[in-house]
Amino acid sequence: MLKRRVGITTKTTAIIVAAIILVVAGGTSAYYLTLPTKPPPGGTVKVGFSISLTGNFNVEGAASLNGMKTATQWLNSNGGIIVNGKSYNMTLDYTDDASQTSNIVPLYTKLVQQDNAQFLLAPYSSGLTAAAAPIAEQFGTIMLSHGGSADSIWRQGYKNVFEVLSPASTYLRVAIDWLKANHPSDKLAVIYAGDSFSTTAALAAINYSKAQGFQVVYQSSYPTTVNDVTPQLTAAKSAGADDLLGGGHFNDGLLLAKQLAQVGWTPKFISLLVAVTEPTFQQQLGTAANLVTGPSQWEHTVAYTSDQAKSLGLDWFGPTVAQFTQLYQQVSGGKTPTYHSGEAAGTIFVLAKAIQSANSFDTTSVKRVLSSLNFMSFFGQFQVDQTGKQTAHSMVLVQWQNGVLKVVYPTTVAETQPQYPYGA
Amino acid sequence: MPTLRTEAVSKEFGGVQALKGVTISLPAGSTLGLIGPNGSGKTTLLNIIAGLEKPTSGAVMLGETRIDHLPANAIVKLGVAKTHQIPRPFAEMTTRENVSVAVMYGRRRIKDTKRSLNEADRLLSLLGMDARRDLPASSLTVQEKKRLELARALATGADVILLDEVFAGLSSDELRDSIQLFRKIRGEVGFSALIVEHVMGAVLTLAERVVVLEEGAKIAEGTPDEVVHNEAVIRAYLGFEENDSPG
Amino acid sequence: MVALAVILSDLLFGIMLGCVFAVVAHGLNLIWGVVKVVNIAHGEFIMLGAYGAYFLNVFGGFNPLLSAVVDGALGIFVGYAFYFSFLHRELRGKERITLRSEMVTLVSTFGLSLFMSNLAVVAFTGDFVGINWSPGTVALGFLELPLGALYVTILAVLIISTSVVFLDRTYIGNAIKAYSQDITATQLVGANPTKVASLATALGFSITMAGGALLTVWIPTGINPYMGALYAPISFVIVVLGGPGKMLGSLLGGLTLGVVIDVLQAFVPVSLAYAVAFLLLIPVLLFRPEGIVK
Amino acid sequence: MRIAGLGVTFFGLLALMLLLLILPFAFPFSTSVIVINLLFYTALAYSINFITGMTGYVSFGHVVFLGIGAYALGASADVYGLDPVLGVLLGAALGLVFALMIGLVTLRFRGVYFAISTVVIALAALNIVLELPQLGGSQGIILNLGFQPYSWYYTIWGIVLFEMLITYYINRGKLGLGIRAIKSDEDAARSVGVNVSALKLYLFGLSGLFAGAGGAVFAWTTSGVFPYETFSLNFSLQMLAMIIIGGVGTALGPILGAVVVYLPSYYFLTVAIGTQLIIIGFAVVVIALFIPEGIVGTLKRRSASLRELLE
Repeated sequence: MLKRRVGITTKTTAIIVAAIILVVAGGTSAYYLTLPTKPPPGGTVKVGFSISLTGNFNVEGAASLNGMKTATQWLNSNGGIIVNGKSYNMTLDYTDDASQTSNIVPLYTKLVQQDNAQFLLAPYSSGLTAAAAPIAEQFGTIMLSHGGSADSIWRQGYKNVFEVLSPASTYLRVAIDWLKANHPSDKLAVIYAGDSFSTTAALAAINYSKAQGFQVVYQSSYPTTVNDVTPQLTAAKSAGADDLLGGGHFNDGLLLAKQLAQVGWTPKFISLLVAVTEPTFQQQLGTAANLVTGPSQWEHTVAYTSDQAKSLGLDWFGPTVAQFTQLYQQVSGGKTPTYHSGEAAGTIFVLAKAIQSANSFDTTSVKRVLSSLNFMSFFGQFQVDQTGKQTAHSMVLVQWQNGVLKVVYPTTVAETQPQYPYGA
Repeated sequence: MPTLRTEAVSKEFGGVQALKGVTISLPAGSTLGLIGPNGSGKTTLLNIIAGLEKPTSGAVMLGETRIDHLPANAIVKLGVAKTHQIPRPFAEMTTRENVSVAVMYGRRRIKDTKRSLNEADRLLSLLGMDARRDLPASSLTVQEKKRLELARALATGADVILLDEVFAGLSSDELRDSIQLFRKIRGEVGFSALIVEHVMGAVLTLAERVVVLEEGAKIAEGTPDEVVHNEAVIRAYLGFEENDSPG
Repeated sequence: MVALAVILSDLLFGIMLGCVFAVVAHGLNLIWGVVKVVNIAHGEFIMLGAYGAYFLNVFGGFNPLLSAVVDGALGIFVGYAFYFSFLHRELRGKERITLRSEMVTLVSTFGLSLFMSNLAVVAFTGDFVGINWSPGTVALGFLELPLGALYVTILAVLIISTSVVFLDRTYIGNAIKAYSQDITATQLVGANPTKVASLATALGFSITMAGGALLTVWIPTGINPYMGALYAPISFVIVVLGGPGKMLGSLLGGLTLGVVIDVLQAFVPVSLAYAVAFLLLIPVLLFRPEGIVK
Repeated sequence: MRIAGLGVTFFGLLALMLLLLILPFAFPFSTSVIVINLLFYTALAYSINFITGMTGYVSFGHVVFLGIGAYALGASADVYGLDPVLGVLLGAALGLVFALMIGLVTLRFRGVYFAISTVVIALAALNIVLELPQLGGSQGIILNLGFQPYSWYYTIWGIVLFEMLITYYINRGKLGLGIRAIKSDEDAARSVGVNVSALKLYLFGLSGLFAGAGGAVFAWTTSGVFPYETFSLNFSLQMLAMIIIGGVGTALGPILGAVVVYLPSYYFLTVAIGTQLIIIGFAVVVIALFIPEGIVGTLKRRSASLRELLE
């Protein structure tokens, strides 16, 4: 109806014009979007990755990026990577990924195809790492993970993906080990945030503690959107729990510690994921933070040294902890490195060490080296199993003691003894 | 063309008895007037017949079919259509599109767009609205919108049409024209009509029989002449005038 | 087997949580009930109130109860600004709110919510922050109840009952009530509809932002740019449960939600307790569309 | 008027889709994968357009269907090793089934009440999935279906093409007229015989179907399903923003909206600025308050000749 006669020629012309415009616009934008950047100048090795600078993981992402920048800067100003007697500088090629999995495929494809990145680092978090892994696999590019610790990534049979940090499932082991040695009859409550990482860590802790003969009298998770755990704490208290394990990310640890006071429960021992290592944890909690413990991948106070490496018969690579911490403060504008910074920086050194040991940039050679590499850096020991999963890096247990964060376990790297009970 | 009947229809709104066992009958091809003061339950009864509300008790029959449990659109498909007291055109659509919705979705189920638009045009010219057909319905005057309501009701192919105050608010000249138009349409498109008004003028002229409601109950029924001389009716309307002074 | 003590304590905590929810939802209730539009960005104004309390604490040493007063005063200005930039165009000269105006407000405040929460990330960073204020606990038999939350509970009841008295007993309150029933009736009682509607909006925002400040007592660490994403839906459910415009409905809806969430947790995982609480809305809308209050 | 024949825009869109057909062969993968994402968002925009664009029922919780589709593919590929293309079909089917079930209840609510009921359903869905160990609970499902740009591309291309054709089909005929009547005045539509409830359910079902299919593609391309990310209300908000900016209810609006929302967002990532959602939010406010018909709707209203072209 109302087909106001548009002359057939007008119509055809319009279609042709529209089609031409579309082709030109599409072609131009495709040309610009796919324009390969200059090939890397001789003497550098290009490492590509995306990092969460906005969205959910922006805090962790920013800390990780600073760690990588620090590591790269140290590497480049201390002789670079030596291959065939020639020194190569490392350059970082990165973009934001807004913490969204949907951005990962285009960004990593671009890193490989357009930017010609020779090596890849995984994005932060397990979900984003899982999305990036098939691209590393497809293009045969090595990808090192610094912030994706879900064990199931390493069950997928990827040949090019290696893990530098400890898997999530091992986080709370160090606390349970200490309890086993000192207070084996304590009853445990495990309360944890319902996100992927925290759940993996907490469920593994529950299994491990049961295997160690502990009684877990209460366990419960809660959605991360919820900011109230009083019902769980009350239930754990009335179930007769002595010790509290669990938490999640920074906010969760803080929440648990704060609401303990609200429900009037004083556990004897508290070990919380992630949050405890942040200086703001102590600032916000004050005395309530005293004697709270937590696992850490790494701390700037941890005592990994070249002597220790030597005593284990391992190579040492990279800066000392003090050197790293100092340079990090310069790079980040005065911040103290968190373990996110540590693991990201550690990843850079693993890559550099592997290339140097392989004496080649060839993926196959570097991959072969990575599979058998066993060395120590300021971040600790590195060794992976045949699936690419980290096995040698051990967690440490830290505790706030009178306003200072101390590494308390295992004894080899501990600064001091843990204090027990909490609230004493 | 079946007879439309309500059988002892009652309706309660949160404790208020809006209709108390009202029984009316609209034989095929006839015109029934339904009058009563404001709040007497006329519109409620109309809404119940049209399926917009469900009766608390009682039944609505179309021939041998009970229709009071059916949704409004199903009742339209059985041939009963209603105009709205306050016109509700589809404001973003043209007048002709408004009518063709009714053509396509009404009883006749004409699927072809061209045929439905032709039918819409035919009805609009019957109502003297040719010049308005490509205007958006929102731009019509109130009287034109009322005609559009009627056009849509006719377009559904209904043989029972429920007219809710279509003659209200007209000047005496306009009223005369409207009554003429109505008769003309009746001549071309046969249908039975239930005319609801609270002013009596048009109803008394057009209806063969009149039912009077007061406070939800039927107080009188008969020819227009009988009704205007009924004592109860006079009392109801006098009381109404004292309280409410109609315009 | 769940211990009775746990259930009892969950019940008490649920009541306190319910009062916190109620005060957070009350501002939305007022605007929804009177002006008949829904502010999808409600959660972002709660967030604004919470950050207000946070900064007042950091820079002025205020505790959240004091900050609630300051936030409430600020909320008046924010509310007027909101009314004249978002609602006035739609409401001016209207006799009743059309579905179209309702939808325009829905969509524009949806945009506002995106805008505000993401601007907040830039302004405040995405870090979770909290206010370090803890007045201690009070022993109640075998239970210990947090004093801070008790104060908030009392304040919540006070704010809501004050608004009931205000609407019932004052001239301007009556004008607001008249507006909520029939816009033209406002003129009959001699009040300017725009003045009445903008005042109601301003009061609603004042309560919302004060509620945001009070909320920080309950969630000691949860101030962050995206916090509205939880408290806005909770507020919507509460207002629908209680019935928009029924002032005591906020309290009743809030208590229902708080008690359901906390007591259910004694039996099912927390996530499911929240799921049940959210889905409560559906049967209420189906069978009691006017809310659970008569 | 809209009962008109197929216009220039229809053939333009068709030409565009045909051109896109050869794109993966003409450009490197790095281009295809951007277009895959763009088409993914386009598919979401068309999907929500069926219900929100056409009837005015604002489905704030639309992400629930995306989540259902994503989990359909994730679980079926993870547990039964189902081919991902079948997973997409399964996602579409489950999206449809859930949309019909949810719609049967929620489509009774009007205006704001509908919008809010969809939000609470989406939130409840997330909270329920967190407690379903069969779906990986809070840990989600990690998949390894490989890097399959061609399969991804043509699957999502096919979904978008379907959506465009169905949108045109609906807008052109009797259905479109009835739906416009519903959007304009639901009760009046009922009183001229439009089977309002059935039509709304039909549209909601369609939109659930395509959102489910889109969600399945999302799980496929990102090699995993994670509850918080999959059920993130941000997806609902992005879909809504796209059709509001592009123009609700039209056939051209959703793709236009997807292009102007997605491409800048992607571009902003590579220059590392976190402002895209602020700008989108601002644009939605301005459009809702001043040009509620969006880009396409406004152009149509402003100019009769454009109106003809944009049909």
